[in-house]
Amino acid sequence: MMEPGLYHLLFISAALFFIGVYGFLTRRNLITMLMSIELILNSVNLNFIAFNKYLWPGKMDGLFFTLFIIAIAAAEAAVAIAIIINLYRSHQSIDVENAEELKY
Amino acid sequence: MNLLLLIGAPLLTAVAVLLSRNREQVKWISLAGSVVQLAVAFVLLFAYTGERAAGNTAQMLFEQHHVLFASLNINFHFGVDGISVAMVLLTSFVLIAGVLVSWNIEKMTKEFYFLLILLALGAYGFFISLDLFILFFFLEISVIPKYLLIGIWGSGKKEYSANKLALMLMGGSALILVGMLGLYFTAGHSFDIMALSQKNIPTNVQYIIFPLLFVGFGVFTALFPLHTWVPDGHSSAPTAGSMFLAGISMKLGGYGCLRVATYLLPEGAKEYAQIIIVLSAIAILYGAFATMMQKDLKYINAYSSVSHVGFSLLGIGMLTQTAITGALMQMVSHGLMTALFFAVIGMIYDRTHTRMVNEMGGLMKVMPFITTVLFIVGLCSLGLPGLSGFVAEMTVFMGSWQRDDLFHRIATIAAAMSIVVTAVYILRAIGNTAMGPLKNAGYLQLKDAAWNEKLAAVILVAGILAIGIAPGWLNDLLRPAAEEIMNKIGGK
Amino acid sequence: MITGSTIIFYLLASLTLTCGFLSVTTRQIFRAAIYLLFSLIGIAGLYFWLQYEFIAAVQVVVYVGGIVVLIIFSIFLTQQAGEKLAKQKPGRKIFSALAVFCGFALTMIQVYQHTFYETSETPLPTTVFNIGKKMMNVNEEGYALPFEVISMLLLAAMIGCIVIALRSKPETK
Amino acid sequence: MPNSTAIALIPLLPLAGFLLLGLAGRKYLKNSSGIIGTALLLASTVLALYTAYEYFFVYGRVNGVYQQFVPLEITWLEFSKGVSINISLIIDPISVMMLVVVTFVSLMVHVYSLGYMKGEERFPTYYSFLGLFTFSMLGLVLSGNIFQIYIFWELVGVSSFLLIGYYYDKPSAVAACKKAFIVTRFADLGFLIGILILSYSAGTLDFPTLIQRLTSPGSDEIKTAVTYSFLGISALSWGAMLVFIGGAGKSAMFPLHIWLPDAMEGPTPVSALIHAATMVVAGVYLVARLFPVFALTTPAVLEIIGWVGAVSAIIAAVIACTQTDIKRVLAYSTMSQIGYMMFALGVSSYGGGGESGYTASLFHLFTHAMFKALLFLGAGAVIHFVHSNEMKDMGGLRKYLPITHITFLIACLAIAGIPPFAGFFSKEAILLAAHENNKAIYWIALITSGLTAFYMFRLYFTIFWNKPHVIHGEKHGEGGWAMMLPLVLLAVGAAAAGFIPFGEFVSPDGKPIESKFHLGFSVAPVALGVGGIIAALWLYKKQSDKSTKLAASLGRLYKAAYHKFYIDEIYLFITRKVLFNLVGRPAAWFDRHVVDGLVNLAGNTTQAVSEGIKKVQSGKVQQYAIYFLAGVILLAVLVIYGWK
Amino acid sequence: MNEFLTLMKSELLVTAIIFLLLFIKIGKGIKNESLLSLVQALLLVNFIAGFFLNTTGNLFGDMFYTNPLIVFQKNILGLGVYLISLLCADWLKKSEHLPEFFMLLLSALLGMFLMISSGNLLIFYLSLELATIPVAAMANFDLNKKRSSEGAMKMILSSAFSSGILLFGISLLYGASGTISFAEIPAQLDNSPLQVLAFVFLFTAFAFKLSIVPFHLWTADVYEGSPIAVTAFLSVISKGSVAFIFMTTLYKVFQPMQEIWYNMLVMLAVATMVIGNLFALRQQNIKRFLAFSSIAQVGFILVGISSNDNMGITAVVYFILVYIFSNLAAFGVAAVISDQSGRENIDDYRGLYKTNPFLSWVLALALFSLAGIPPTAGFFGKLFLLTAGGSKASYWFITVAALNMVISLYYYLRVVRAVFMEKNEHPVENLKPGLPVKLGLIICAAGIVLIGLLSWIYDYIHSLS
Repeated sequence: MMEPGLYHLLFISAALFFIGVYGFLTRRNLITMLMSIELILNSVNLNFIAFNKYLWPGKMDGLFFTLFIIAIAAAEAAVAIAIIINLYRSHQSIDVENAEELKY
Repeated sequence: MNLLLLIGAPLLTAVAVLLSRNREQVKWISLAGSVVQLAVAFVLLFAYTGERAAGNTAQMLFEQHHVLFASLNINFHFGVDGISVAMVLLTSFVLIAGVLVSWNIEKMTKEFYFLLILLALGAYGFFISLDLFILFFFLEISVIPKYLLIGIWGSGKKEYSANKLALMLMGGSALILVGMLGLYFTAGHSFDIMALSQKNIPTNVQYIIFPLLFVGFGVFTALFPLHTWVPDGHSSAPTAGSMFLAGISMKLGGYGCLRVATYLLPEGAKEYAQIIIVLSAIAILYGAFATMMQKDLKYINAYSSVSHVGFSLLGIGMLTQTAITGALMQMVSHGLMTALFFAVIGMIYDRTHTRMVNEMGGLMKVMPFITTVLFIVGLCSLGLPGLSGFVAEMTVFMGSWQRDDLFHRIATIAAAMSIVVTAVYILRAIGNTAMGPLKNAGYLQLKDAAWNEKLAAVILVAGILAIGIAPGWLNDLLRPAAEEIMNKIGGK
Repeated sequence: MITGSTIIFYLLASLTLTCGFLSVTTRQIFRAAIYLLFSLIGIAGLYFWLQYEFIAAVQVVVYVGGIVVLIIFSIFLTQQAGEKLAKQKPGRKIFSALAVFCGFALTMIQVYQHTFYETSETPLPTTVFNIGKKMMNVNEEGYALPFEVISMLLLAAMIGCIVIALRSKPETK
Repeated sequence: MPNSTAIALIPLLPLAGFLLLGLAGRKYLKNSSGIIGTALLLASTVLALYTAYEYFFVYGRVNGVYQQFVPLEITWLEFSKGVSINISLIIDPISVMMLVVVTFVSLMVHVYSLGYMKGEERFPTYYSFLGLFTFSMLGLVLSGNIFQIYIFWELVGVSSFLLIGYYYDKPSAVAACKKAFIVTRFADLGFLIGILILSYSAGTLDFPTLIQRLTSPGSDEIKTAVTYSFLGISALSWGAMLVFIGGAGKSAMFPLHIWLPDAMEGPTPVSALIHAATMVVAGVYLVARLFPVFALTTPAVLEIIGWVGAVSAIIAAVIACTQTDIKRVLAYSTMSQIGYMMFALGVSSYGGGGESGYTASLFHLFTHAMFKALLFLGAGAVIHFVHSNEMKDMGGLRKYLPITHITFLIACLAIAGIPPFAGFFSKEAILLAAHENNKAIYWIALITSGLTAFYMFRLYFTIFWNKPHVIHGEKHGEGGWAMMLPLVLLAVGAAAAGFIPFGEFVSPDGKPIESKFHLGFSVAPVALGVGGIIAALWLYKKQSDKSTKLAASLGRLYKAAYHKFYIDEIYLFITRKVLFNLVGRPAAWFDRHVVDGLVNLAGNTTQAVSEGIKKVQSGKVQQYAIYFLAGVILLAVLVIYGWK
Repeated sequence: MNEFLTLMKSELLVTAIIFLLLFIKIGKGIKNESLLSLVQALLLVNFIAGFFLNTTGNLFGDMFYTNPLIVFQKNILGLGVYLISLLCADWLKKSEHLPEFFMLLLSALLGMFLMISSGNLLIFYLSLELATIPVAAMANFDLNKKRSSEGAMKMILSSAFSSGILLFGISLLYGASGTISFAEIPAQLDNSPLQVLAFVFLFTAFAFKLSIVPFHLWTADVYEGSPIAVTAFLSVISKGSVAFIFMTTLYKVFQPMQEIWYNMLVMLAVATMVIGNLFALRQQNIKRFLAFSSIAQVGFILVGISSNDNMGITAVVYFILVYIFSNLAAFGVAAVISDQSGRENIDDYRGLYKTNPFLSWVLALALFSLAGIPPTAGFFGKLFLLTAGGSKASYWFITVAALNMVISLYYYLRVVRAVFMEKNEHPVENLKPGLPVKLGLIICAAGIVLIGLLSWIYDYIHSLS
């Protein structure tokens, strides 16, 4: 085993990113899709922190980026959940496959 | 002579039409406006000939520059040579006749006249523009009024025809646009025709741009095989619409083929001349043969237009001064003739409510005036001396014959053969409608032309005769301009 | 040479990835939320491991304390806690997996082929003081503007949520 | 010097008549239009006679040679330097002679129509058309420019069309006028291309220059023209040949003659004017006008002309023997006589003593105008009387129509070539010329002359003798003075015109030629003529079945001749079956289904594609994301690996 | 401080309005009509204020950058919002959440302003989200309609997904270049594969926002589901703002990669025009129809962007100015009809001219302008885009674009045909839009007719760029 470093973190982050993407693509429940989004955002955060730590420690660009992403994630999640709940009220379902009235 | 008058007069008329209150006002304002435009056109003619007589040898007269988009070097650049003057005159003739024959339009009269005048505005602007961008602007202006005229006031499968027309014409202008931009960038950011004509555009670029421009304008002027909007469009359009369509719009294309494509890209023209000749010879003969089989009067004239306009393109493709003069004459002549033909067809249709040749017969008995005009226009179409068609076609033939290799000879002979086929279908049409026993006793009640129709017909017939009997003035107008073009191209 | 730090790293990494993976594959929605929680905690752990304590703290507070709770609430709200999640069509799964794999491979190849620029900057300690100072700075390298922007965003999001979630009378239509 | 105003007025007066009557006739001049038209033409005729007198006897001959004058020339349309259509008046022996013929016959017809067409509804229109025709014909003969001649050529064509279709509600008349126009138009196509070739070679359109350039053997024009050839025939020969085709069409030469018999659907005076005396000889005039070119530069074409004339002459004569419609008999006879004129030109040559054919041809043109117009007008009187064109409705009319009878007989004798009537002299001259130059044609001509006598007297006897006439309804006379006066005047012409010393005035180069006259030579044709008359007398004087028996014994030949050798059917086949069905219909079909189909196909394809790809927009947000991701990956791969 | 006020005047004004509304909402609240008039007045003030005190400068280090061109772009957007407030007045009056609606709308506008002015990736990302999340909430404002929620859901999820990819790209770029400042990035670009990959990720976020094929799929669904005012905002203002920043980013930040993005632009432009047109052909719902047509329009904008010079900037800004008038006029008419008769299908528009000539003419004018028919301004807009795109002299590219104009004409004419030519037994009754709506429509119509002919506008933009 190697000494953990930048590439390891990048691997984890990329893996997590694509796990999130996979979840987003395959999950039928809207809330679980939202959860996948959170995974995606977290992977990005990890990337930023890793780069900040290993490559560009002179400034804190990555760190701040991460900080703001976390805030945005919260806002986004809030709005998304509000919408999902509203959708649930009218559809009585939060299965994404059922929300396909708008098409073609 | 301020050329802006030619734009201002129709513009004012159009605005006045929009502001008028009732049908009568609309009609009289339109008529007055078109009379004014006719007057302006004549003033232009006399001013032009006067200048020329006074020894002004500039290629373009009455030039005007107004900066429009300075940063793109787009200007209102207007100016006329003999060709423009002739075309402007043609437009004003057709406009006034169109206004007159539409006198009894009941549906949405105001809109109808507004569009009609807008169409004329586009044509005037197109013919006097010396800036490609402005030229294109006016060309496009004239497309949508046609669409609406056909779609709203037309008959038969009007929506289909209107769509086809609009799309094909826009397709043509799309090609023009590309060609135009190509010119703009190769010649150092200029749309000015006069400036472009001074530039040396590399031959390989000409080879690319010329077909774009020529085919683009060719669509407007029914270049085979892109002519199929013509029969449908003409047959569905209301009378005045068909008159404008065939009388003016198709001329826009011919004018563009010459003034833009051929003049600016002589090497391209030489390269593709043979193809143009083949296509136009096909159009001439094929159009004539296809006409022979038509039963609807409007289709007859539509296909015959394809055939006749072929002469214009043939003349251009021949690239001799005489042939080009002939091509231009053919444009003017065909404009008047076909407008008149459609006017007559409209008059007949208004009365008999059919356009089918075999359902009519013996109309000479009930409407002598209309049938007389039908005879005149038919004879003009088949090239009877004394009428304009003859002069134009003969000039084309004489010009074409100056190319003395076998290819051009055969093309000329093929084109000349159409005069026989033309005789066949024209006589068939006239024979079956005007002559023969009266097919329908009900026709006995029909009235002959009303004053407005008579006036319209007389105006157009006057134009046809003016060219047919004394072609010299038109020749003097067009020939020097054609010579300028040939000087640029080089050759005979 | 295996140090404790390395072991911790790998433990955290495997926790994060495993939980993340389980979170997107389990068919029990509540479990999914819990797996997500652990995955996020794993990431927080990695931040700790990287000595970015402030971020780690924020991560725990906002994500674990905020978002995951929000999600769990919404799961309850939509009354699906006990049910198994509907199965996805296999075709969709295969395509997604394929696309995801390609994307992953592509990214990793690019990352590993890239030689990152070795910096010689002196690291700026990520103390709360430094962070706070920068956050409030309006000049060069200050983050006051983003801070304001995010506040507007949060305000807007709040308004939006209120309007949507508190719809007055659900008319039956 | 010629008086250009007077000469210009000759065609312009009828034109004025046309315009006046055409525009105002219907409403305001309903009854006086005939008088106005006739008066104008009378003035025209007087001017023409005056011009002829002045030309032939006062100023025309200089040093014993008749000169060519161009008193008026206006540039009408300039094509390029030196090549322009000039509207000009040319004065030389043939044009002056034609002026006289045209105005005189036209005047006769105008007068005659006053009686014949009386009470017609479109009386003013009729006179205006006559005016138009006369104008065009006069313009044609005065043309000093080959394109001018083409212009008037077309105009006479259209006036002929209008007059044939005068009874426009009769389907047969409509068909006939269309046919006449189209067939001649076809020939005109040849003429037009011929003009293009000749004018291109000569570099001018003016006759005098054109002829001068194309006949001087060493000229540049000839040299260049000769180098161009197509299918092994020189451009000039093609040009001359094509010009002749134009003439052949107008003059109803075989095989372009089919329109002429049908043209008889027009009013009879019109047939007399247009389809007997004037327009149909335009082809002869044209060849005569360009005679130096034919004779000096393209003798081969001239020989073809000769043969076409001869063949037309005999074929027409044979057909004429079998027809039962009197106007058709006369029409074929016209064709046959024009064939005479044509081959007379064909056997002639320019200078060197061989030019007698030329003179003879024009002489015959002159006399033929007289007697053929007379025949038609006489036939008109007969038709007017019995209201039918068919021979079977006639017979024994000599009692009822005495003046017509006598004048008709004179005309028949003239055309049969019985001395001392006009036809004898001109025909003798033609036969003599043929005898001198081409024996084969001579024999054909001789046989034709016998046939001519036979069918003319067949006509004569059937109309005026044969069975006694039964009068249906009220009895009316021969028609007033208006109809009789032209008959008498023309009869005088037909009887006396032969004594004019034609060779004095008309020859290819303007120098008078001596009229040769051999008494011995005349024996054969006159004998044949008399034989023909006797045969007709025997067969048709009394009502009998001899003629039917004879016809039966001739079998196929008779049938073929009766059906005009099926030439019409061949034409019908070519036009209907080949042109309409094999060219026109496919062209129309092709246009609607292939060309237009392609355009529609483009539209439909777009629609279909649009319909086909709608599934992409499935409404499923995850699917969208897959496309998104796939798009990103593809783009990245393309950018990283594709465009490096 | 003075500099701060002048440079950020648009942003500050908008923020002030937002807070004003917030206080009104928290306080007693006033009647919708008067509130609406107030907002309209304030927006007008905001628009007019945009013409004064335009200077160039940086704030907050290099995070905020502005210059006259950027101010002009902001003005265009401000004008668009003002027009929306006029055109949708009838619908807004009836809304229960009028203040909230405007607060969200203006937050989004604020986000766009900041986005256009952004000087580094962080502020860009934040303002992008600020411009997106409130709009997603607004999309759900037809609270009782299923479609509205569905649209909002699709929007928020898709945009979250897209911002995930964007962020991943930014993070890689950050790693590979070490900076997030727009000013510093170009120097660090060496076109290494990782940077290119990061750029592609970044690019697709723009593509998503601009609805470039194949990242466009959310567009139509969201447009159709949302209230018409939101659709109008999305299709005009939102697109316009992204187009501006997209162009700036490409020209300024990624100039070293221009070969790469030129190729991408060409390919995507063609795909976007073709697919947008093909989908628009068959649409029945007017909003969906306009959605696809706006996708096709974006294709043309890309043609202009591909030129990579001043001419391109001018053409794009000019086109968006024209586009705002044209598209808003179309949406305005659709809003009136949908609001007062509840009809949104093109077939319902048949015979409209008989009953509503004014609306019909405005609609026709708008559609002609969208199709690029003279004398409307759309003609000039399209033509300048193609001219800009033509400067690279790639004939086939321009030909494809020009031919796509023809296809687009087909479906625009379809609506015109329905309105003017076809017969309908139950046409839309005679509608009486309110005064603000009429005013809005007239402004739009005047804009459509005049902008093209008033050539100094173009020259003015050119002088700015």
